[in-house]
Amino acid sequence: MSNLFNWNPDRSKYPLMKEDGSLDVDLSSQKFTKLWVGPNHPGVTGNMAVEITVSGDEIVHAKTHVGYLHRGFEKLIERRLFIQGFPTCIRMCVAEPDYNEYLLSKSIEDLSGIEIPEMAEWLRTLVLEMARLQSLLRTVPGQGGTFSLGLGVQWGMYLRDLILDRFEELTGGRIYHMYILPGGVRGLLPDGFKERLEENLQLIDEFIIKIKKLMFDNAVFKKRAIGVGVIKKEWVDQFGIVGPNARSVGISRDIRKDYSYLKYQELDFEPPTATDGDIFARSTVRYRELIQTVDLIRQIMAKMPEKGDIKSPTPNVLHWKIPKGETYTRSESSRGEYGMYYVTDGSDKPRRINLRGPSYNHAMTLLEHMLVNANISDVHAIMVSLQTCPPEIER
Amino acid sequence: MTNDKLNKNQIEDVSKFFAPENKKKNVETPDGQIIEVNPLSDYFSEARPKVHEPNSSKVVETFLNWARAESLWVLGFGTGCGSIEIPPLLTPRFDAFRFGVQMRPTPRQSNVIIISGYLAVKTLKRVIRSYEQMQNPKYVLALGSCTINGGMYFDSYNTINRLDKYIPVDVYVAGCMPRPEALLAGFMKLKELIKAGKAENANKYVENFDEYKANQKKIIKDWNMPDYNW
Amino acid sequence: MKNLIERLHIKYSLTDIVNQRDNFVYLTIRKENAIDLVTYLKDYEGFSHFVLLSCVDWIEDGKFQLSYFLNQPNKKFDIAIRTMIDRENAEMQSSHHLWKHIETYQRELREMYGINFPKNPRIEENFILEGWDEIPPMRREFDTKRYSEKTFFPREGRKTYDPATYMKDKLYPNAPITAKVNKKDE
Amino acid sequence: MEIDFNKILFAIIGLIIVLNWGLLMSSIMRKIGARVAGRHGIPWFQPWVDLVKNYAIRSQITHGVMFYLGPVFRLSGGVGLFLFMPMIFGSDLWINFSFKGDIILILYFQFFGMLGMALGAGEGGQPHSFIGISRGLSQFTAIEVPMTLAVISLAVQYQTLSISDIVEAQQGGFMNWTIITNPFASIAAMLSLLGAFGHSPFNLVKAPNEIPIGPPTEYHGTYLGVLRTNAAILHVVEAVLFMNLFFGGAGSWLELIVKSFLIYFWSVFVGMVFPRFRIEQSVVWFLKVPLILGIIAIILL
Repeated sequence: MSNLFNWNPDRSKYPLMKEDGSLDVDLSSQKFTKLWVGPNHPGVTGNMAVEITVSGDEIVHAKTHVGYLHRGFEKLIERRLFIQGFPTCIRMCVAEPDYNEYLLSKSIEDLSGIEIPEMAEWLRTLVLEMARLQSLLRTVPGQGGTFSLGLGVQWGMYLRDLILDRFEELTGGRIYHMYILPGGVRGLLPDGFKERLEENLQLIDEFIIKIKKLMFDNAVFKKRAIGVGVIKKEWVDQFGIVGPNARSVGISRDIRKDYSYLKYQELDFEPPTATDGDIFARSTVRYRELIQTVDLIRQIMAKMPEKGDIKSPTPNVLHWKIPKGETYTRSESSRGEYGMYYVTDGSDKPRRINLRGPSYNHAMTLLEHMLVNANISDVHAIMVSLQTCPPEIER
Repeated sequence: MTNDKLNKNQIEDVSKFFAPENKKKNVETPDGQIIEVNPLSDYFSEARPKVHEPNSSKVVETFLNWARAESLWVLGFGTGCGSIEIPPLLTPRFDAFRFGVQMRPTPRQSNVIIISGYLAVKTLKRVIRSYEQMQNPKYVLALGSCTINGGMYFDSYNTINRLDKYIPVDVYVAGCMPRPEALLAGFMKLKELIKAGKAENANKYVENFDEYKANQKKIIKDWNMPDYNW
Repeated sequence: MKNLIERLHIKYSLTDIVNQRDNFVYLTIRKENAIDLVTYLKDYEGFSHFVLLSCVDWIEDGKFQLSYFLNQPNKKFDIAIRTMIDRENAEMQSSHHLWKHIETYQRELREMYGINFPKNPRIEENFILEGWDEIPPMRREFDTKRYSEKTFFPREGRKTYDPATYMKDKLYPNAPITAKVNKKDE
Repeated sequence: MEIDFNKILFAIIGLIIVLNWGLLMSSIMRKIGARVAGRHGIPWFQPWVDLVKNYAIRSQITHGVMFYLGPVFRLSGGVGLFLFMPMIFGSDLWINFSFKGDIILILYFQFFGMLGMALGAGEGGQPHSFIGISRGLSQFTAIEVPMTLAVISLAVQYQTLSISDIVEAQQGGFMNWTIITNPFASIAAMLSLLGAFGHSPFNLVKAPNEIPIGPPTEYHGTYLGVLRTNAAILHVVEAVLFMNLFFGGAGSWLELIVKSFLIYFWSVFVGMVFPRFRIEQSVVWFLKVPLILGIIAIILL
């Protein structure tokens, strides 16, 4: 009886590839349809496109197209002074720009040997965690949004706006902050900031309970998410999977834990993991990460000193020359390992920077691989569950 | 304006960029005849667009303009980093639905296209296609400094500097990035323009069609589509 | 890990070793041995996570520097392998068979620097740029500002200032232009 | 045959009332949805403005003759459904062209618009359209089965094929309503109603972020205006059909408005808190739960 309703026949013959890797699909045979998901499509994450070939509802081949957001940042920063790189650099990933500022400052500090004061480290940790919080408030309910559960998105976006308000109070900017600078940060917390942030965190606590009832206890959501878009454990190294996507198959990789930076070794946390590797596992990992981030922000606010020095002295930024060298710095963004390769040549401009975004692997090779055999309805859900962010692919 | 055919040589020049299914080919019909198929001219119209004059009756036109202003359907196409401020616009804090702003997923049904920030050349091609598929009257709302003069990407090799050289722009919203309030103010300004009957840029695009096309073709090197995407 | 580096040094005759941090080493190696070393590290030393493949343009020396970043997740150790290749007819042995995502990195380098990786599938496909007919844009000799001014209709009225002279004239007309470190509270 | 001009006049007036009530109802529903999400929501007159705006689009393109006829078929399906539906029980004027055996015709008209739309949208050439069409037709077939079973069950119960007679049999207090006297058939039909209205979890025909709005992707301007006009009429008339069959009909326009609102609200309420099924999950669901209920309803009689 159960086989009667099993509508997923054996599709092991896909992908229809020839020996040299080219596609063995004859579009004129009328058995296949070519579909473009994006760039002008309400479902895709950002401005990217997936070209899929479908047979019925099954995808036989997928190809990611990027480059719609290419601005040539790496080229632009090569012709700017170190300090001029900051306004340019933060626009590389719009979802959580603070990681870009942190990496750029950290690279410059690494190469020129500047130590930053303790208070600045605490403030940087706080800002990075707040950035993660606002990003998770968008993506955790966003997974429900891919299954047309728009209610959670509406609630989440409201709370995200509150966190952005706190950012505005602290830094003056709503999306782009430019708060972290080489040598430290730009300012102390305003009066009453902690209380106001705590009020918002309490609202988020309520939201965490509500979103569990709405999404994770929902029968239809489970039906759509469990067993769909599975990442296998052996893929993690093969495809360079990092962050929550790797943690959802039980491989605990977290830069905050493994290569502890800033003040993370003084905080008490354990990166959440799951075992199944499907969409449901990834969204539960993100959900537990949301709970953990709220907890981390509370810990930071409790342990942080009230006042202190926030900026180490730096040379005049307009005539700053850094000796020849290169460095690779990394941090854990909400999508995974976020690194920057920074090369200087002794002049007043960097020779080369290269951003290593997690989506570079997730959205290209991994997505192309995962979409084969998937149902056409799940394209968007898989894309969101990998949390792809096109600007960091093409920069 | 006449429906004169476009110069076919222009299309054939760039045929190396075509996808295999769009290239000229010979096809055998079921009864054994061999016919030549040129998908670009067979499946797509090559006619030029026409100017659509407003209704001759002033009263009717005023009423219709009011309806157009109160029902702005926005194409859901996030072209740049400004698109991160579109979701807040539709959620409790800002709630643009109050002003009749709604998102539509397809260009056919939309009236407004928001160019949310910088435009890479590759995206510009898609934007032109989307813009041309929208129906008259249509409005363009350009978001961010990068659409005005290139903003902070003034020296980038892959982003355009001035949007109004490629498609006519109704309202600019300055800032990098503009806050959702500024975007709402932009919508209000657009409404004013529509109600005053000044937002006739769809016709302006048709009147200066050749000039716009020349500018577009200057930077889009692989022009593998019809000149006007019906 | 010192042990490992010494073994590698003997086996592959590294030309340069730089310790950046205690868990991060840069190794410089000749072009012919680079992929061998990467393969060895992956297969025998547990460097299973490939982080980044990047390129630096040293136009003065006429060289491209390719950097392969490998990570050993268990011992939390990183090795960056640097190798120099010629700028003229730049070509490098492809390593797409080791990790799937190297294919993408190599496609990007092909487009942005014009480095060829023979045998990499889809190497000729457009990755980011579309219909690009200039020299590859990330090469140092490509002047992006001139290209932009030539192509994209710069809007008149934009005034650009050299920040140093502008700040001197407008804000601190009396201050001398010298780089100096502001020592605090001394 | 004698033409009854009075009846035609009242049918036209009824159509106008139904159209406006349908638009108002959709506006109220969207407002309720917005309030649940914490938003203010659209102005109440937004559906009318949208309609006027759509008819006022200056340029329109076509993809062929069927592309024109698709919305026309859809509208005639909706209007046809209205014309044979008795609106107010006990009134001579508001029963339109209802006749003995009209329930068979109404089941046919439910499907008619769908087929016309399929032909029209198919000619549009947009791949998302025909994916939406194939989803829509397969889901609608799955919906029709429990719906037909429920109707057959009713026909056996009341020994009639006329909607007016079914309504008449339910008069005299809510204990006589079909929902009390034949709960299995009613529940089966109410569940299939969820699919007919196309709110989530069964909105995979239009599936906003999978296949952007499905069949009407290519429709714009006047075409879309016609489709939206039809949607407003169809929603009310389908709610009225269910009201007539299971909730004792309406004695006045006020009763009709209240009851049809509640029936429509049922589907919106479910849609608010459930994500969307995939097409095969949806078909299987319809062939499991409502079908079994419908069979039970037949067996019990």
